[in-house]
Amino acid sequence: MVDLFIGAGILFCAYKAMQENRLLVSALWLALTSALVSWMMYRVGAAEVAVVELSVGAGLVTVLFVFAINIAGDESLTRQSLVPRPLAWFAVVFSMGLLVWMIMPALQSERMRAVLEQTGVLAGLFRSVLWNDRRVDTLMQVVLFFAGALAVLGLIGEPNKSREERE
Amino acid sequence: MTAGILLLTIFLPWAGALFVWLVGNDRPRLQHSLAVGFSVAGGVAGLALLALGSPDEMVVLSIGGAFGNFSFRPDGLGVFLATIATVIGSLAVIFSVDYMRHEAQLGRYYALVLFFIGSMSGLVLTGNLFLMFAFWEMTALCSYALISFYNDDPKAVAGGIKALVMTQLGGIGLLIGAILSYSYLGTVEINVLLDKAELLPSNVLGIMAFGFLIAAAAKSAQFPFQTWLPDAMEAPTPVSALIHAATMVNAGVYLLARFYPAFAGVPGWQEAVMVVGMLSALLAGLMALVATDLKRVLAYSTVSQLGYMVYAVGAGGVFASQFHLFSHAIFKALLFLGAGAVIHSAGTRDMREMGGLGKQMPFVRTVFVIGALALAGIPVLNGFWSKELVLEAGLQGGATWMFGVMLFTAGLTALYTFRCVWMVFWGEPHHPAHLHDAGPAMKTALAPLAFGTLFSWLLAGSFSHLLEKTLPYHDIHAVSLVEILEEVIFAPATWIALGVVALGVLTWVFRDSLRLWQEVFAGIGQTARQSFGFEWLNQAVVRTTIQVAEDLRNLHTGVLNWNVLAIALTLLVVVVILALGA
Amino acid sequence: MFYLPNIVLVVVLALLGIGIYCILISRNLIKIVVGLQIAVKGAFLALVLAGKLASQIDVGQSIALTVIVADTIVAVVALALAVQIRRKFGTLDVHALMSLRR
Amino acid sequence: MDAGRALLLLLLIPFAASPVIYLTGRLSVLRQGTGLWLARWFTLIVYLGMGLPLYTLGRYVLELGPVDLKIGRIVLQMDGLGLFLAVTVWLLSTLVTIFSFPYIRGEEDEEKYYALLPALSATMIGLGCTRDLFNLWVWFEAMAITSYLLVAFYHHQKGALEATVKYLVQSAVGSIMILHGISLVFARTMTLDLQEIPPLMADSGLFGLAAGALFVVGFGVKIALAPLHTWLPDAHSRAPSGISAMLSGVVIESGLVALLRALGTLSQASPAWGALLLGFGAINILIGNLMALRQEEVKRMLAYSSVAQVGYMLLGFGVAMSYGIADGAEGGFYHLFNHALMKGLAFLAVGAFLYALYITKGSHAPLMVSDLDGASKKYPLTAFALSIALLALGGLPPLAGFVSKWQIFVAGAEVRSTPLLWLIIFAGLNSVLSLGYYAPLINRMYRNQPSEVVQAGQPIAVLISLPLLILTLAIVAIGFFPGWMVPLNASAASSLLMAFGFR
Repeated sequence: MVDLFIGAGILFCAYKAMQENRLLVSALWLALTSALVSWMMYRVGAAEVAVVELSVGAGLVTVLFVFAINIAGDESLTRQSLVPRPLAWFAVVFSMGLLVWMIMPALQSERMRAVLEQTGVLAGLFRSVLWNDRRVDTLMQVVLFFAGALAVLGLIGEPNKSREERE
Repeated sequence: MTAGILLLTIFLPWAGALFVWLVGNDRPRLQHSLAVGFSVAGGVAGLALLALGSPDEMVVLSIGGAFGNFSFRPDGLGVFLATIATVIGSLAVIFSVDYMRHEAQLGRYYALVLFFIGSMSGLVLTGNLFLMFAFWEMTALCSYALISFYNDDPKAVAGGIKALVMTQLGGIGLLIGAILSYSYLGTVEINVLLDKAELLPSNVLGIMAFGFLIAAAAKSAQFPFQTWLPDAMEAPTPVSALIHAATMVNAGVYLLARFYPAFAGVPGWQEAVMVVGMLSALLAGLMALVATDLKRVLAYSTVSQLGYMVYAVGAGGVFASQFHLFSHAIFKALLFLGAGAVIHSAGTRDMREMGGLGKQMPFVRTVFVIGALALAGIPVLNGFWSKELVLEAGLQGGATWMFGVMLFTAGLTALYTFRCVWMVFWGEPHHPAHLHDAGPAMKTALAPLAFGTLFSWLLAGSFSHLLEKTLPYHDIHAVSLVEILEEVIFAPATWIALGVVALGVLTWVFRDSLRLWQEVFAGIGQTARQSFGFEWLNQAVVRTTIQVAEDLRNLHTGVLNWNVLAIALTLLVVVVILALGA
Repeated sequence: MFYLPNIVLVVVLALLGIGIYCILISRNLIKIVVGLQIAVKGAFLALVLAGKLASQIDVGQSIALTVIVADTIVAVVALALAVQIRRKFGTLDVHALMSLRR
Repeated sequence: MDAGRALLLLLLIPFAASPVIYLTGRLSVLRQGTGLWLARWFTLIVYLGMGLPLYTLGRYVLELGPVDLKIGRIVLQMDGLGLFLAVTVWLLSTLVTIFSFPYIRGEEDEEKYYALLPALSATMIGLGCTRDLFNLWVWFEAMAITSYLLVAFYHHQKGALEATVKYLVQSAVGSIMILHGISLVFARTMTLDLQEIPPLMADSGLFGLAAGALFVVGFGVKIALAPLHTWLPDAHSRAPSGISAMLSGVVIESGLVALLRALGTLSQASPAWGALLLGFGAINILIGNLMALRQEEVKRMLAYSSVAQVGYMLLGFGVAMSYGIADGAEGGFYHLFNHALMKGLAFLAVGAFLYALYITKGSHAPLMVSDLDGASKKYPLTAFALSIALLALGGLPPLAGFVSKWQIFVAGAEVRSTPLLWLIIFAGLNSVLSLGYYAPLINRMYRNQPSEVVQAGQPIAVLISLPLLILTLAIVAIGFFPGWMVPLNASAASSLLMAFGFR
C-alpha cells in the first residue's frame, strides 16, 4: 500500500518536473522525485544506496542544476515543442506499455516471490561487495571522475588571453 | 620456368607502374623510357608464354578459406589473351610516347596503363574465381581512372564514373556466381567448377550462368549495357585502343568462353547469349552509321564486333569467337591508334571537320585503310577469316533468322566503315592548315599492327592446336590452317556474306542515288543517335537516385528532439517486431 | 495488486517514459538534462530491484551506486555544455542548434 | 611476462599515465610553457609501452587460449575477440597520437587531449575483455565520457558544442536503455557473468526479447544503426580529425563489440538477433550511402560512409549469429579491422588537408569537397593516400576493403538461402552506389587546375605524413595478402561463435 503511494508520488513529481517550464522549479521537482525514489529504494531493501541517492541525486545534482541555471539564466522559451506532442506521446506510451506487458509476467515467478519473502540482510556485506567483489567497477569510477573533471574544466574554461588576441 | 614467365607478364608491368610513378613528373623523359622498357619486356614475356602453354597449374600460393588458393594456369585461352594484352599494351605505350608528349601528370598515366596491362594478364591467367573477380575489378578501376584522366573535363569524369558504375553493376553477376561456387562446391577453383558443374542444383547453376552473362555483357559493353563504351572515348586515344578495343572489353567474351562448358546445358542460356550478341551487333552497327565523332564510330563498331564474338560463343563456336577476338584486337587497336594519330594532328574528333586528310597523312591513311578493310570483312585480311568462321558457327549452332540479322549487320559494318574512311581521308578538305603525319613512335606502333592485320590469320591452325591441347573441358578439335581455309572458302555462307558486304560497300558508293532510302531510314537514324533510349534510361536511374537522396536529407532535421524521437520510435518498432516474431 | 516488483516495474518504465517524453518535447537544454535525470532515476530503481530479485541486493546496490556516480558525471558534463552553449549562442533553445543538418 | 600481468599492465599503463600526462602538460602551460613536448612524447611512449604486453597477450591468446584476470568477482578475460579489439584500438590510437603532434600543436587544452586519448583507448580495450555484463556497461560509459571533451575539443566553435550536445544526449538515452536491459537479465539469471547467463536465459520468452530490444537500441545509438545514427555525422565532422578517425575507426566498432557481447548472453533466448542485425545492416548500408551521395563537406561524407560500412559488418555478424557460419564472423571482424584502417586513413588524410589549408592559418573552417580541386599537384602523397582510402572503402581491389567484403558476401552465400542472396545483391548494388560519391572526390583531387585554397596551402608536417604512409601501405598489403589477418580474425570469430553456442 505504502509502495503504491510512493510510486504514485514519484510519478507525480516526475510529471511536474517534466511539465514545469521554469527551470528552477523543475529542478526542485526533480529533487523531490529523487528523494521519493530513494525512499522506494529503501523499501526494496537497498538502504545504503538509498542514502547515496538522497545525498547525491537529490542533493548534489540539485545544487549543480541551480548552479548551472544561475550561470545560464532562466530563459523563458515558448512551450511550443519541435516534435508534435501526440507523436512523442504515441512513441513513448506504446513502447513503454509494450515493455511492461512483456516483462511483467516473468516477475510473478515462484523463485522471485520466494526471494522477496526473505528478510534480513547481513550487515556490512554491501561494503565488501562494493570494495572487493566489484572492485573493477569501483576503480573505474575514478576514471569516470577524471574524465568528467577534465571535460568540465575544458568546457567551461574561458579562452586564454594570448589566444583571444590572436583571434 | 613457365611459372616465372607467367608471373613476369603480371609483375613486370606492375613493377613498371611503381617505378614510373616513383620517378615523378619532373623527369618525363625517364618516365617515357621506363614505361616503354617495362611494357616491352612484358610483351616479350607474353610472347614467350605463348610457346609454353600448358593445362596445369603453374603457380599456387596457398591462402585457403573463402579466398581459395591463389593459382595461375597458362592454358590456351589465357596465354593468348595475356599475349594480346602485353603486346598490344606495349605498342600502345610506344604510341603514347608521341601522343602524350608534353602532357602533365604522365606518371599517373603510365602507372595506370602499366597496372592495367598486368591486371589484364592476371585476369586471364588466374585459375581462381576470387582472383578473377579481383582482377576484373582492377581492370575496371584502371579503365575508370584512365577515362577520366583529363579530370578538368566534366565529360571525362562523367564518362569514367559511368564506365566504373556500369561494369561494377555487371560485376555483381560475377560475384554472385563466384560465391555460389564456393557455397556449393567449397572452392573457388575455376577448373573444379567446370568439372563439377553438373553436380550443382539446376537453379543454382542457372543463377551462376546468367550472372556471368550479365557480368560479361557489362564488361563487353553488350546490350543492354552498351552505353558506357562510347562515353569512355574521352580517354586518351592509346587508352581507348588498348583498354576499350583490344583488351579489357574482351574480358566479357573471355568469361563466356571460359565457362561455356559449365553453362552450355543451362536451358535458355545459349539462346540468351546469342540474342545479347545479336542485338548488340545490330544496334551498335546502326549507331555507328549515324555517329559523327571518329572515336565514337570506332567505339560503336567495337560493341558491334564484340556482339559477333558473344554470338559465336552462344552458338558453341568457342574457337571462332576467340579467333575473331584475336583478329579484332589487332585491327581495332590499329584503327584506334590510327585515329589517334589523326586526332592528334587535326585537333578534333568530329569527322565533319576532317576530310581530305589522306594526302597529308599518307602513312596513317595506308594503315587505317588496312584496318578498315579487315573490319569490313574484305578478303584476305584477318577480319575476313574470323568473321566468316563466326557466321558459320552461328549458322550451325543457332537459329537461321539470327544468322540473317548477323549477315545484315555484316553489310552494315562495311557501309559504316567506308563512310568513316571516306569522311576522314577523302572528301572535301575542311582543314586549311598543313598537318603532320604520324611521329616516329607512332609509326613504330602502327606498323606491327598493320602487319598483324595482314597476316595474323596464318596463326589460326596453331592457335586451335593450343586450345585443344590445354583446355580439358572445352571439347575443341584442332584443325590445321589449310582445313580452316578450305572450310571457309567452300562454305556457301561465306559467299552469301561476301555478297552482303559487297552490297554494303555498293550502298556507300551509290549513296547519292539512294536518297529515297535515306529518308526512310532517317527515323531509325534518329533513334540510333539517342542510343535507342538506353541513354535516357541511364539518366533516369541517376536522377531518381539523386532525388531520393535529396529527399532523405530533408529528413535529417538536425533537431535534437527529432533525433531522440528516432530512438524512441526505433525502440517501439524493434519491440513490436520481436513481439510479433515470438 | 500490492506486489512490489509490479509497482516498481511500472514506476521504472513510467520514469523512463516521462524522461524520454521530456527530452522529446523540451526546447530548453537544461530541461533536456532534467529529462535524462528522470529517466536515470528509473534505471537506479530497476537495478536495485533486479538485485533484490536476484537475491543479491548488495550487488544491486553496488552497481546502482556506480550508475549514480556515472550519470551524475554525465549530468555535470551536460550542464557544463549547456552553460557554454548559452555563452556562445546566447540561448539554450534547441531550435538554435540546427547548423548541422542534412 | 605472465599473461595475466600483461593484461593488467595493458590496462593500467594508460590509466596511470593519463593523469601524469595531464599534470606535466598543465605545468608547462602554467609556466607559459614550452614544455608540452614532454606530454606529447610521453603519450607516444605510453602507447609504445603498451605494445609489449599486447604482444605477449597476443601470442598467448592465439597459441593457448583466453587469459583470465580475476579481480574480486569480476573476471577480465582476454579472448580472441578482446585481443582483436585491443590490437585494432592500439594500432589506430598510436598512429592518431603521432598524427596529432603537429595537428593539435598550439591549441588550447592540448594537455587534456593527450591525457584523454590513452584513457579512451584503455576503456575500449577493457570493454573488449570484460566478462561481466554490468562491468561492460561501465567501460562503455567510460568510453563515452572520455570522448565527450575530445569531440568538443574546439569548444570555442559553435558547431563543436552543438555536435557534442547531440552526441551526449543521444548516447545517454542509449546507455539508460542498456541499464534497463541489464537489470532484466540480472533479475532473471541472478548472475552477471557473461558465460553463465546464456543457459539461464533460455525459454525466457517475451522477457528475453524485451532485454534484447533494449540492448539493440541502447548500444545501437553508439553503433549508429540507422535511424539512430543522427549524432554521428555531426560529431565526426566537428571533432579534430584524429578524433574523427578514432570515433569512426574504433569507437563505434567498440559499441558493436559490446552489443555482440551483450546479445551473446541472450543467444538462447531467441534466434532473432541475427536477423535483426541483418535488417539493420541493410538499412544502414542504404541510408549511409544515400546520405553521403549529396554531401558537400568531406568529413560529413566520410561520416555517412561509416554508417554504410557498419552495415556491412552487421551483415557478416548477422549471418554468423543466425546460421553459425564462421566466414560471416571472420568477414565481419575483417571488415571491422579494415574499416579502422581505411576510415582512419581517410579521416587522417582529410585532416592533413585541413591542417595544410586551414589550421595552419588559424581557421577551423570545414573542408568542402570543392576545396580539394587539384590537390594532388601540391600534396601528391596525401591525395594519393586519400584516394587509396576511398577506393578501399568502395571495395575495389587490390585494397583491404575488397577482401573483407568478399568474405562477408561469401558467408552470405554459404547459407544457401534466396533472401540472403538478394541481400548480398542489394549490398553489392550499394557498393556500386557508394562509388558515386567516392569517385568524384578522387577525380577532383587529380585536376590540373588547383583551387584557390590549395594554391594558398601550407606544407604538411612530416609527422602527419608518417601515419598516412603506414596506413596506406597496410591497406595495400592486406589487399595483396589477405591471409595475414586470418589468425586474428579466426580467433575473434571463434569467440563470437562460442558465445552464440555454435562451437
